[in-house]
Amino acid sequence: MKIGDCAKRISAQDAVNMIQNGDRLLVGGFGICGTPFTLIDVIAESDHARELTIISNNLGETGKGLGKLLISKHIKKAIGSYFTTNRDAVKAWNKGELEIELIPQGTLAEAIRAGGAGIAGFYTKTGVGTKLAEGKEEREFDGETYLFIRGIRAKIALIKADKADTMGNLVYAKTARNFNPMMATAADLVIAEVDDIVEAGMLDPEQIVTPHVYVDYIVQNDRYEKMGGEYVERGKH
Amino acid sequence: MKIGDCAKRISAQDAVNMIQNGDRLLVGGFGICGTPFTLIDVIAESDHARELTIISNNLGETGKGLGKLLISKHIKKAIGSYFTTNRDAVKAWNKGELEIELIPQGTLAEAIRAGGAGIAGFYTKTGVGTKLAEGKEEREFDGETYLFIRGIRAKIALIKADKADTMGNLVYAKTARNFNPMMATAADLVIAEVDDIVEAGMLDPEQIVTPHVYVDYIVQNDRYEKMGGEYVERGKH
Amino acid sequence: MLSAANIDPSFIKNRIAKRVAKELHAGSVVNLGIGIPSLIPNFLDSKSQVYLQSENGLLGMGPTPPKEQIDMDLISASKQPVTLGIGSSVFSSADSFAMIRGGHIDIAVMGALQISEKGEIANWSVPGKDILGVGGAMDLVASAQKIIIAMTHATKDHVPKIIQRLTYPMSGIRTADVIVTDKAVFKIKNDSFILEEMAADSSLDEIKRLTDAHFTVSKNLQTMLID
Amino acid sequence: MLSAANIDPSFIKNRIAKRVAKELHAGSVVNLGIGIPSLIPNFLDSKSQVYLQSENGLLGMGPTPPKEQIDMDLISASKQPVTLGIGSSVFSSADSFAMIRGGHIDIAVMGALQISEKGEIANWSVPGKDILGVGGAMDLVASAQKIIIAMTHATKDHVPKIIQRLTYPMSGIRTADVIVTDKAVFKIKNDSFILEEMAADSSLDEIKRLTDAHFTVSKNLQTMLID
Repeated sequence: MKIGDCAKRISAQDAVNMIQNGDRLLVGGFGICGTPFTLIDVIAESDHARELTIISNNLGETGKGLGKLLISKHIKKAIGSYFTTNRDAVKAWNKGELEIELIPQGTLAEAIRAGGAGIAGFYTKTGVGTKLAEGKEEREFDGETYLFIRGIRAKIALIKADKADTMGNLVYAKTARNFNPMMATAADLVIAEVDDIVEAGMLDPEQIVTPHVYVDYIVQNDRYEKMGGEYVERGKH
Repeated sequence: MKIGDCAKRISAQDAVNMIQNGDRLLVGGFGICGTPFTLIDVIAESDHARELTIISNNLGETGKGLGKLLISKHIKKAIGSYFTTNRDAVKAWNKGELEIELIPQGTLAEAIRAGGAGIAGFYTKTGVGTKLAEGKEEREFDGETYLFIRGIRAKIALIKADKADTMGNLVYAKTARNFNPMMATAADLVIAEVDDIVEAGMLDPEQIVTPHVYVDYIVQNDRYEKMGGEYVERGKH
Repeated sequence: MLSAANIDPSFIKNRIAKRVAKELHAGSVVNLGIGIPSLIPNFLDSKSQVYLQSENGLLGMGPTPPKEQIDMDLISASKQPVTLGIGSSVFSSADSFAMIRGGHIDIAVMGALQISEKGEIANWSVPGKDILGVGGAMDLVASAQKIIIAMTHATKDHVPKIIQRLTYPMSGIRTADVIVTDKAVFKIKNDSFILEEMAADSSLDEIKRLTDAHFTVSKNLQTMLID
Repeated sequence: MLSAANIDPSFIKNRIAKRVAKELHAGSVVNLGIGIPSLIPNFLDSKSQVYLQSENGLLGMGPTPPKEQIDMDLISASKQPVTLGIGSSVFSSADSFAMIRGGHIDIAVMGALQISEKGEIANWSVPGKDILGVGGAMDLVASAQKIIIAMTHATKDHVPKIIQRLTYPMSGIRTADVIVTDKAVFKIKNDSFILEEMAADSSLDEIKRLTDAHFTVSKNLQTMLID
């Protein structure tokens, strides 16, 4: 299959058009590492996809990545592990403009994996005895207390990979992998933003992290390029 | 670190000496694909490690891999998903010489992953309404019934990888990966049999499947070599 | 016309496999069980874009290799040597069943010992015999998006396998969607069996005789396409 | 002798980091939290064989790269650019926390806002302030084999941080094993605090004044090694 014939490839605009007001989205990334920058920018420019619930470890950084959607007021609720360092998130929360649900990072990662793996829920020791355990079912196993956590799924996942092949197999760049592989499994519709698309057969079967079955659409990251190790907007450097 | 200086490397005999009568072992492999042949052969020849409980998808094949430990009468109980095709297992079971606990293959894989990942237990739809659900807790989520499954751990795991580096990082060969990566996480003592040992730094960080933290000892598979695509005993061909 | 008694078993099995192959549309991710389902790849065009998942940790299973290319580190769930198709990937058993359990397999094709008239599946154990193997059958029954049963219509002794109530242990509460036998194709909708196709060498009388279950005949009953 | 008031904050932080570094034995797998713990790599010999795990998906974190080698696809959990040490591996957040939750991290070094005299840890939230971040703190508290707390002995306003009962929200029911401050090293055994080392520029009186908790003084009380 030639790269031009990649049936899963669509434009960022076509991808964002699939998002509707009030949707629940999984968005990959740790801070802004492994973030679908182009897709986020197109959401920020759109008006049909507001009141979003975003499940992501952070809301990017202040003014970057998902941070842009705070400024553009697209986010109603954020579910994740760490929002303190994004001062726009703190401000929006203080003004009552943003709901926040805090989940320990490992519990978040495992809950998304469970959501994609047909696991209704699981028991973890993380968080026992803390404020984040309030309202959660506790259960003892072998003399230790565990919390029950439900799997997490969303309607749409926006993830970021380094490369896709034309079938939709994905590989990631170093720690930009983070939450992306689990999110690829846990949504009804999965859109992968990638820096490069290669022909099917070019990726080593042993190195593929996300098999193509998980990926519905591929979007080329055409607004950002890596310069000096950082993603910068094309034409803005 | 030079290969000769690999601190984790021990002989198969020294590895097997760590196993005690009545121990509970995780053993990698699907049939005889991805099986620690050398370690199993040394157990078969030993007399201090009988009455074993073996957790493995199968008991190898008749007379091969774990099948040898049936002939040498080292196994008291087998926990796995499919024993029908090993006629020695069927015979031993009929004679009351072998206990068998049957677990659906996916539930087995997930339970071992849970055991290694600090997950006390999880809910799966697999097996609901069947004989294998008898005695298991049922619970409804979103109108569907799930079974509760506890995580599985063992004292020792014997796994098979293709290559180790001198630190103990592992990569696997194609479908010989199967249960090995999860088993590497779910035992107090993990012994990895490998075909090759390479210097640390030779394996791509993105391609390592089992990080060294999981591996206590490395044993070179020195009794078998691959000939015509199959593992055959050295000197017996 | 051939009478059933004269048809050799491999002819029957291949007929079933051939008919099931037509149900596998381009782009679908399919898990094939042991037995008759394992014959299906022989009837898939190499350009069919049907992606075969093998539960031991492989997506994109290619055909059986020639003898000199056999690598027993690369096998199917039936433990037969296979190859890596273009765009294939390998992964652990945990990741493989995460894929299955998570509902990412479009179609599972499996054999069966019995099917109830509601579509309940018995395909792992025979009462009174040893219960020593289940494999991935229950995971696939519980979680594949669509289940196609590929089996002979009756036993060698002409005992119906499609029956009112299962007498063998069932494999899960999920029911089958399509049943393909050497005599007929049934679809199951809202817990009821509908005869959609009939083999040219069979008859409604024969199918009724060999089926101990209620079924309706589709208004659009077709001749089973087997070539 | 320097008085505490004259010591600049980075000197204090480095002292703590330096002392903690001595607790990290060869072969151990260590997760370092943000703040003071992140200074520890500066005091580890490159041949120390201490393997740094970063919860965003990296084992074998190497030092900060020179500016021209920075790759923001390779960062620590503190979101700082790092490098890949020899024998390092990268993995997903789920695999990273499977490693943490499964008890495969030998030592977690973390900062704290308060430690109770039983060793309970408060290090994620301040009452009355926004509860908007927890990160991986609770996972590490729940599951690391050994927990070392690296923190200043008291707040900037000389308010004790080691106190009888936590007033800040706790991070888990697991307690700390070792507390390293700029004044002292405590070990916690059977729910009781033991003063093991005291800084040369401190005194038992000062430590008692700045510690609002019961502790015993070890018979082998040593001078804290901070060369």
